[in-house]
Amino acid sequence: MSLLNKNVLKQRETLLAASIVALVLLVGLRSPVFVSPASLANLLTDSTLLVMLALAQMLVIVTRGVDLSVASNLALSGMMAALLASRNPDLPLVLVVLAAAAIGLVLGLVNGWLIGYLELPPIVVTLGTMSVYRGLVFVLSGGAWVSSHHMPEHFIAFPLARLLGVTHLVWIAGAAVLAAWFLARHSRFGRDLYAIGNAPSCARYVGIPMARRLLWTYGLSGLMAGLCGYLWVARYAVAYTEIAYGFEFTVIAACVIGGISIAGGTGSVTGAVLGALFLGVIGNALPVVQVSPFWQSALTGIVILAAVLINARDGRQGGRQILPLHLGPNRSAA
Amino acid sequence: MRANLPHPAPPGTAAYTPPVLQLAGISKRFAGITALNKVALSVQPGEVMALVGENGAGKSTLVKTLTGIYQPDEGTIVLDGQAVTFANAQDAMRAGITAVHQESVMFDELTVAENIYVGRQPMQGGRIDWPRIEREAVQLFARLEVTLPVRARVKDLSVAQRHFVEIARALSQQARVVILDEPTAALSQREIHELYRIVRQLKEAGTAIIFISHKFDEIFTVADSYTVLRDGQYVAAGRLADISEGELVALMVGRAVHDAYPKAEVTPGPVLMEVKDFCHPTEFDDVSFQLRQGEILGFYGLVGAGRSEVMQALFGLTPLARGSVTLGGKAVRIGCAAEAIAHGIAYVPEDRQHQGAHLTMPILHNITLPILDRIGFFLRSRRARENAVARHFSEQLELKASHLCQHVAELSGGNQQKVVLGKWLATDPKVIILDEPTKGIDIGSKAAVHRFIGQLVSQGLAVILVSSELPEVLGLADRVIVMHQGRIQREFARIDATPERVVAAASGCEAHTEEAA
Amino acid sequence: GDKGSAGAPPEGKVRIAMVVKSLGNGFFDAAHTGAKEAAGQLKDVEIIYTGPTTPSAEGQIEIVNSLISQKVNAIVISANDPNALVPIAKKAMARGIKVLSFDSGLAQEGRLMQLNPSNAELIGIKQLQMASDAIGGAGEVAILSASAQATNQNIWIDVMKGALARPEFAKLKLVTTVYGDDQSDKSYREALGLLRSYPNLKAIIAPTTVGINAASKAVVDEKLVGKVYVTGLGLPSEMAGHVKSGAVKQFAIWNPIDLGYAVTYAAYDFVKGAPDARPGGKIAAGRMGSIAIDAKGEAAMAEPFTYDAKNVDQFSKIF
Amino acid sequence: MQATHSSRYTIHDRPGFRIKALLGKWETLLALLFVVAFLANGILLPTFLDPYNLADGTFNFSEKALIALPMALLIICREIDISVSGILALSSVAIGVAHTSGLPPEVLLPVALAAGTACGLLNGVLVTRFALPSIVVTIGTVSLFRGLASVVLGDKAFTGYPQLMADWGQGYFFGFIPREFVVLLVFAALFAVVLHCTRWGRRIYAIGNNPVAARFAGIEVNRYRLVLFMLTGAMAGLAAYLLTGRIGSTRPNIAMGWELEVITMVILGGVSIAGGAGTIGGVMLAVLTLGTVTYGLSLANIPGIYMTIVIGLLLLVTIALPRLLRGRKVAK
Ligand SMILES: Nc1ncnc2c1ncn2[C@@H]1O[C@H](COP(=O)(O)OP(=O)(O)OP(=O)(O)O)[C@@H](O)[C@H]1O
Ligand SMILES: Nc1ncnc2c1ncn2[C@@H]1O[C@H](COP(=O)(O)OP(=O)(O)OP(=O)(O)O)[C@@H](O)[C@H]1O
Ligand SMILES: [Mg+2]
Ligand SMILES: [Mg+2]
Repeated sequence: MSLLNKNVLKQRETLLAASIVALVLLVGLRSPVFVSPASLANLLTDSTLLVMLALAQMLVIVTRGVDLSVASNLALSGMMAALLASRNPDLPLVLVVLAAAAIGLVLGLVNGWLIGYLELPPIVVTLGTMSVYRGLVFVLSGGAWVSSHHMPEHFIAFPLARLLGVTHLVWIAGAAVLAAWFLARHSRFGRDLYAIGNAPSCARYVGIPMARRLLWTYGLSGLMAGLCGYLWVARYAVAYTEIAYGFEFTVIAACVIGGISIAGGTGSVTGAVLGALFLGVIGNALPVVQVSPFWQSALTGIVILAAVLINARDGRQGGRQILPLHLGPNRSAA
Repeated sequence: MRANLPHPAPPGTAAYTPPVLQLAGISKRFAGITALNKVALSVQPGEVMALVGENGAGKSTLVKTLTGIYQPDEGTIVLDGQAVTFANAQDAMRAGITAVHQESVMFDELTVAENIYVGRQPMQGGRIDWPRIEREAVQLFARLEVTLPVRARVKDLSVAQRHFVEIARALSQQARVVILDEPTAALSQREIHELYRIVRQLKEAGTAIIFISHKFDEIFTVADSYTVLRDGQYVAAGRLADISEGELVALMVGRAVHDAYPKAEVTPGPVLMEVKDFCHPTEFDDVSFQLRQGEILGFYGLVGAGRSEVMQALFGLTPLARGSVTLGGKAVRIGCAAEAIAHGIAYVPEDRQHQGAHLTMPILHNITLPILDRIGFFLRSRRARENAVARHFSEQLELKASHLCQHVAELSGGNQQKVVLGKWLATDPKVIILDEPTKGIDIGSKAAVHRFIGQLVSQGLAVILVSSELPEVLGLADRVIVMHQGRIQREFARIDATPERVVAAASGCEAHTEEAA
Repeated sequence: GDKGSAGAPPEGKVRIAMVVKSLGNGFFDAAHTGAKEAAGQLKDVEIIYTGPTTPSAEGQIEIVNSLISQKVNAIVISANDPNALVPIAKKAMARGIKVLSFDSGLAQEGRLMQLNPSNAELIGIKQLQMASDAIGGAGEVAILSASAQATNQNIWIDVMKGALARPEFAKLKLVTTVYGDDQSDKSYREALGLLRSYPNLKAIIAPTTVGINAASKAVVDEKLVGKVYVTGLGLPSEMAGHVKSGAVKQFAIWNPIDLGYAVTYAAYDFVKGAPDARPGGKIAAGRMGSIAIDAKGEAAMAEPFTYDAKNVDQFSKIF
Repeated sequence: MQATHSSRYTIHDRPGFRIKALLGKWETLLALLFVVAFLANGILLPTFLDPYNLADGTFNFSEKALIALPMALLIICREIDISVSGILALSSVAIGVAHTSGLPPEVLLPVALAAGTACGLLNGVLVTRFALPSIVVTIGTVSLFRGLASVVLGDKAFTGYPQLMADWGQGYFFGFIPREFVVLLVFAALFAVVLHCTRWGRRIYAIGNNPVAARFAGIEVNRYRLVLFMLTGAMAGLAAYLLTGRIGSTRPNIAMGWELEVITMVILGGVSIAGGAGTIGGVMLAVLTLGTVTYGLSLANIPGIYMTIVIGLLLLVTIALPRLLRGRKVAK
C-alpha cells in the first residue's frame, strides 16, 4: 500500500516534469529561439525567485497555513536593502544582504507569533500584515523610486554575476532547494511541520511545540522573502512601492500546481520546484510565442486550473478495499 | 538515581512495594466546569489499576493532566518519590509516563514507523536516523506480536491497526506507567485478546498500568485494583478481589443499576424491510437480509468487516454497484441520506467525532438538524417546539449538560455519543441502524440505551444493531448476522448464537476457509 | 443628488486639490513641487496633494468624493480613466467645484479644461524621432508599453503607427507592441522576449517609466548595449543610470514641474472667475507666460524635452 | 414516543443571562469600535457630520458590501471565493456587450446577474464535482475571468451606458439617500433573515461546522455549496451592474483587488475562516466601521496607502485583542 502511495506521488511529479519538458519543446517548435541554451539558461535564472519563494511557501502550506504577505514582505525588505545600499554605497554587500534577510525574518516572525502563540488563523493574519507591510514600503521610501544609478555597482551586479558559468541566482536557489529538502525530509523541525499539518489537534499529544514550530516556519518564509527582496531589487535594478504586487498568488499557484495540498500534511520539495518551473516556463514562453497579450491572463488561469484538475484526479481516495482482492478483474479495480 | 522515600499507604490498598506514581489533590477547571476536584490516586510497579467512572467523571482529563497535555490547577504528581511537573507531553514521556488516549492521535500521511516516533525521532549526526526508526518499529511490533507494515501510511490502515500503532507509540518509550484510555472501544474480540496479552507482558515487566474502561468484564479480567471517580472527585479505591461488580457500579454511579441487557420480549412482526443483493466494487458483495417489525437484527464482525459500509450504503451515503431495497412491501430508491430519512430510516454512525456530532454547535441544533423540515421553515418562530423535542430526548438519554445551548464539544465523550443518539431518535424512524451505539458509554447510560432500544422495538420499530461488543449483540439481538471481509458469513438465530460460533464465523473460519485472513 | 452650489464661496485660502494617478510616482511628485511653487507665488492658495495607492479609477473616485465633501475650490486631476471619472466630476462641478484635468485627460463633459503636457502628436513623433536617430534611421523597432488599457500610451502608440507612413520614418519597421503592466518583472520578461524573437531588433520604444527601465536593464544583461537602443519616456532621476550604461541614448519627458505649476495657475484663474478662463480663452500662468485654451477646452504646453548623457545628471537632481 | 421519565440532570433551555457573555460578543466589540470611529471623525473633522457627506460616503463601500454578504455565507460554509472581482469584471463586460449589441436598458441587469451566476456555477462545479479546495480553484478562475474580460475588450473600453444604470449607480432616493445604499440594506436584511431565521441558514452553519456529519444528517452538502457559489456570482453581477452604472465605463481592470477588501470586511465582521460561525450583523457592522474609518481618513486627506496600513492593523488588532485579553487558552 505504502509503495503504491509513493508511486502515486512519483507519478504526479514525473507527470509534471514531463509536461514541463513537453511545453518547452512545444514552444521550441513554434519559435526555436526559445530552446537556445542562452534562452533556457535565462529561463532557469528567471524562475529562481519563484522557486525559492515556493519552497518557503510549501513549508507553510504543509502546516495547513498560508503566507499571503510574502510579496509585501519581499517589497519591504527589498526597498530597505536598496535604501541602505544607496544611502551608504561602500557598505559591504554581505551586510546589505544580511540586513534584507534579517528584516524579512523579523516581518515573518511577526506573522509566526500571531499565528503560533495567539493561535490566530494564518490567512487572516497574513492578509492583515500583507497590507501593513505594503504600506510601510511607501512610508519608508516616501513613495520615491530607488533606481539603478542610486544603487552601487556590486549591488546590482551580484545576482546575475556568474560562478563557474552559472549565475549566482541559480547557485542560491540550488542551495535553497537542498536546504529545504534536508529540512523537510531529515530534520525534526520539518517532520513536525508535516505532523502539525496532518492533525493539528494531535500535535500536542505527542509534545510537538506547535507554537514555536509555527513561529519559525513563518519566520523562515519571511527570511526567504527578505533574501528574494534583495535579489529582486538588484536583479531589476529598481525598487518602488508596487514591486512584486500580487506575486503571492503566483507563489501559491506554483505550490498548488506542484501538488502541495492546501489541506496540509502533504507536499514535497520536488513538487514545489517543479510547480515553480512550470509557471516560469509559461511566463517566459508567452512573450516568445506571439499570443495576443490580451490572452495571456486567461491562458494562465486555464493552465492553473488544468494542473489542479490533473492533481485532483489521483488525489481523491474512494472507498477502502475490504473485499478480498482475488474476486475477478471487474471487482478488484480499487 | 531516585531515592525511594517511604510512603503513606495509598487509600484502600495495603501497599508493601512503594507506589511508582502517586497523585494528591489534583484539580483541573475548565471555562465552566470543574473537571477534576482534589483527585488522589496511586499505582505500584506491575499493578494494573482500573480507573472507572461515569461519562464525564474526569478520567480522560486526569490522563491528560498526567501526561503533560493539561497542567493541573493544583495538586502534586509524585513519580518514584519525586514531585514532578510536566510542561508538555514530551516531559511526561521522558519521565516514563505514556498513554493511549481516548481520541485517536494519528498522522494520516506519515508512515507507521514515523507515527510511533513523531516529535522525538532519533537523530544521527544532525539528521533523522530513518533506518533506526524502521528497525525499532519492526522490533516493537515483533515484541507486541502483531504484524504491521511499518512503511505503510496509517491512512491505509484499518481502525484496529491504527489502534495498535498508538499502543506501540506508548510502549516505544521505556515507560514505567502506561495509561490506556478506553483502548478496546474500537477493537473486536480478537484484537481485545491481543491487547490483554500485551497488558500482561507489561505487567510482568514491572510496568504500572492505568486501565480505563466502561466494560466490566474486561476490567475484572485484566485489572488488580480500582479507583473510582465520580463528577471529578475521588470516591473510592481498592483491590478488585474485594469487590463485586454490583458494588463497583454502585460506587461509580452512586446508585444501583439493574442488568445491562433488559431484553423486552416482543415477537417479531411481518417483514418490514428487505435488502437484496447489495454490491459495491471494493467494500462488500451480495449482501442480502430481511428485517422484521419489532425485531433487533444484530450485525457482528471483526472491525473492518464492512458492516458500517453496508449500512452507510443502505442509508444512501455510498452509491451501490447493484442492489435493491423494499420497505413495507414496495421497492424504494434511496439516492441520498435525505431520502433515507424520509423513508423512516435512521443511521447512528460509529465515528462520533467526524460523522456524528457538530462539536461547536449547541446541543439543541445538533438534535434537531435532521428534522428541520418537520419543525418548519422559519425556525425563529418554532423555538419552543425545537426546545421541546431536544429536551425530550436529552432527558430520556439522561444527558449530562447544563443547558441546551451548550456546545457539544464541552461534553465528555460519552455524553457526546448521547447527543448523536438523541438526534437520530428524534427523526422518529421506522428502521433505526445503530452502529456501535454504546461505544464509550458508561454502564449506567448503557443500560439506559439498551432500555431505550427495548422500548423502540416494543413500539414496532425495527432495529439493526451493529456492534463489536459480543455480549451486547448476543444479549439484545433476535438474529445475528456475521460479516467477514465484506460478505455475509453466516446468520444465527438467537438460540444457536453462542459466543464461540459467532466469533469463529467472524474470523472467517468455517466454510470458505481459504479467505480467512 | 444636486443640492445647489453647496460649495461655499472661497473664504480665505483657495484650496486646490491635485489628484494624481497614483502616489509614489516620481513624475507626479515633481508636478506637486511645481504646484507648491505656484501656490507660493499666488500666496492665498493651499494645495492638497492626493491620489490612490494603485492607479485605479475607483480609487480616484473615492478621493474626489471626499474632496467634494470637503468643498475644496478646485480639483486638478490626472485621470486613470477618461470616462469613469466623468460622473463624479460632473457632481463636483454641480456643487460649485472647478474641475480641471492635466497630463492624462478627462472626457470633455467632465472638466472645464484639460492641460496637455504637450499634445499627443508631438509626444508620439518625438519618440519615433529619438528611436530613428539612435539607429540611424533604419531598422526594426518594437514598443514596450504599460498595461494594455493605459489610455495615454495607447493614444501615443496610435500616433506612432500613423506616423510610420511618413517618408522620414519609412525605413523604420514596427515589429510588435507588447505590454509589461508596469511591473518590473513582467516588463523585463517581455523585453527579453522581444530581444529573443527579433534578433535584428534595433530599438525598443517604452513610453512608460517602468518599461523603459526594465528594457534598459534587459539590454544591459543581454550584453546588447550598442546593438539595441532603448528610448521612450522617463524621468531623468530614474534614467540617469541607463543613459550612463549606454543602453539609452536619448529619452524624453515634458517638464512635470512646469505642468504642475501651470495647472495650479489655471485652476486659480477658474476659481477666481477670470474672464478669459473659458474655452477659446487663455490663462495667465505666472512664469510660463499665458497659455491659450482651444475651443475644446484643451491647452498644450511645449513639446517634450529630450535628455541625454550631457544634461541628464543635471536634471536628475531636480526630478 | 412515550412520556418522558425525567433524567437525573436538569437541563435549562438556554444559559442564564450573563452580562460578561454579552460584552464578550464580537458584535459588541465592533459596535463599540464603530461608535468610537464615528465620534472621533465627528469631533476631528468639521465636514464629516454633514448628512449629505455621510450619504455620499456610502458610495465607497456599497458594492463591496453587496459581495461581502454572500461571501460571508461561503466562508461560514468553509469555502471562499477569491474570484469575485474577476466575476465583477466579466459581468461588467457582459453588460457592455449586451448594451453595444443594442439590447434595451431593462435587460442589462438580468444579463449581469446571468453572467455572474454562470461564473459562480463554474467555480461551484469545479469545487463540488472534483472535490477541489475552493481557494485553489478561485485563484485559477480569477485570472481566467479577468483574462476573458481583457480578451473581449482588448485595449478598448465600453462607455455611454443608459441613464437607467446611472440612476441606480449614482442616483438617490428623496434627493439624498443613495440608491446603492438602500439596495445594500435591503439585501443585508434578506441575507440576515435567511441565515439566522430559516433552516437553510441553520444547515449552512451545520455544513461549515462539520461537513461529514452534515452529510450524514441528510443535508445535500454539495448542492448548498454549489448554490452559494452561484449566489456569490450573482451578487458580484449585481455589484457589477451598480458599479458600471456609477462610473459609466468598463475596463478589464475594473474593481482590481476588491476580493481582498471584501474578505477583510467579512473576517472583520467576525466570520470564522474555519467555518461554522459568524453573523450578517457582524459583517454589516464591519462594513460600516471600515467605511467610517476610510472615509474619515480620506476627508483628512491621508494618502490611501496609509489607509491600507490602518485597515491591516485594524484587522490584526481586532482579531488579536480578544485572544490577548482572554490569555492563551488550551486548544480543544
Ligand atoms: N476541553 C474541555 N473544555 C471544557 N470542558 C471539558 C474539556 N474537556 C473535558 N471537559 C469536561 O470535563 C469533564 C470530564 O471530561 P472527561 O472527558 O475527562 O470525562 P471522561 O471521564 O473521560 O468521560 P468518558 O468516559 O465519556 O470519556 C466533562 O464534564 C467534560 O465536559
Ligand atoms: N483506513 C481507513 N481509512 C479511512 N477510514 C477508515 C479506515 N479504516 C476504517 N475507517 C473508517 O472507520 C470506521 C470504522 O472502521 P471499521 O474498520 O470499523 O470499518 P467497518 O466496516 O465499519 O468495520 P465494522 O464492521 O466494525 O463496522 C468506518 O466508517 C470506516 O469508514
Ligand atoms: Mg474519556
Ligand atoms: Mg463500523
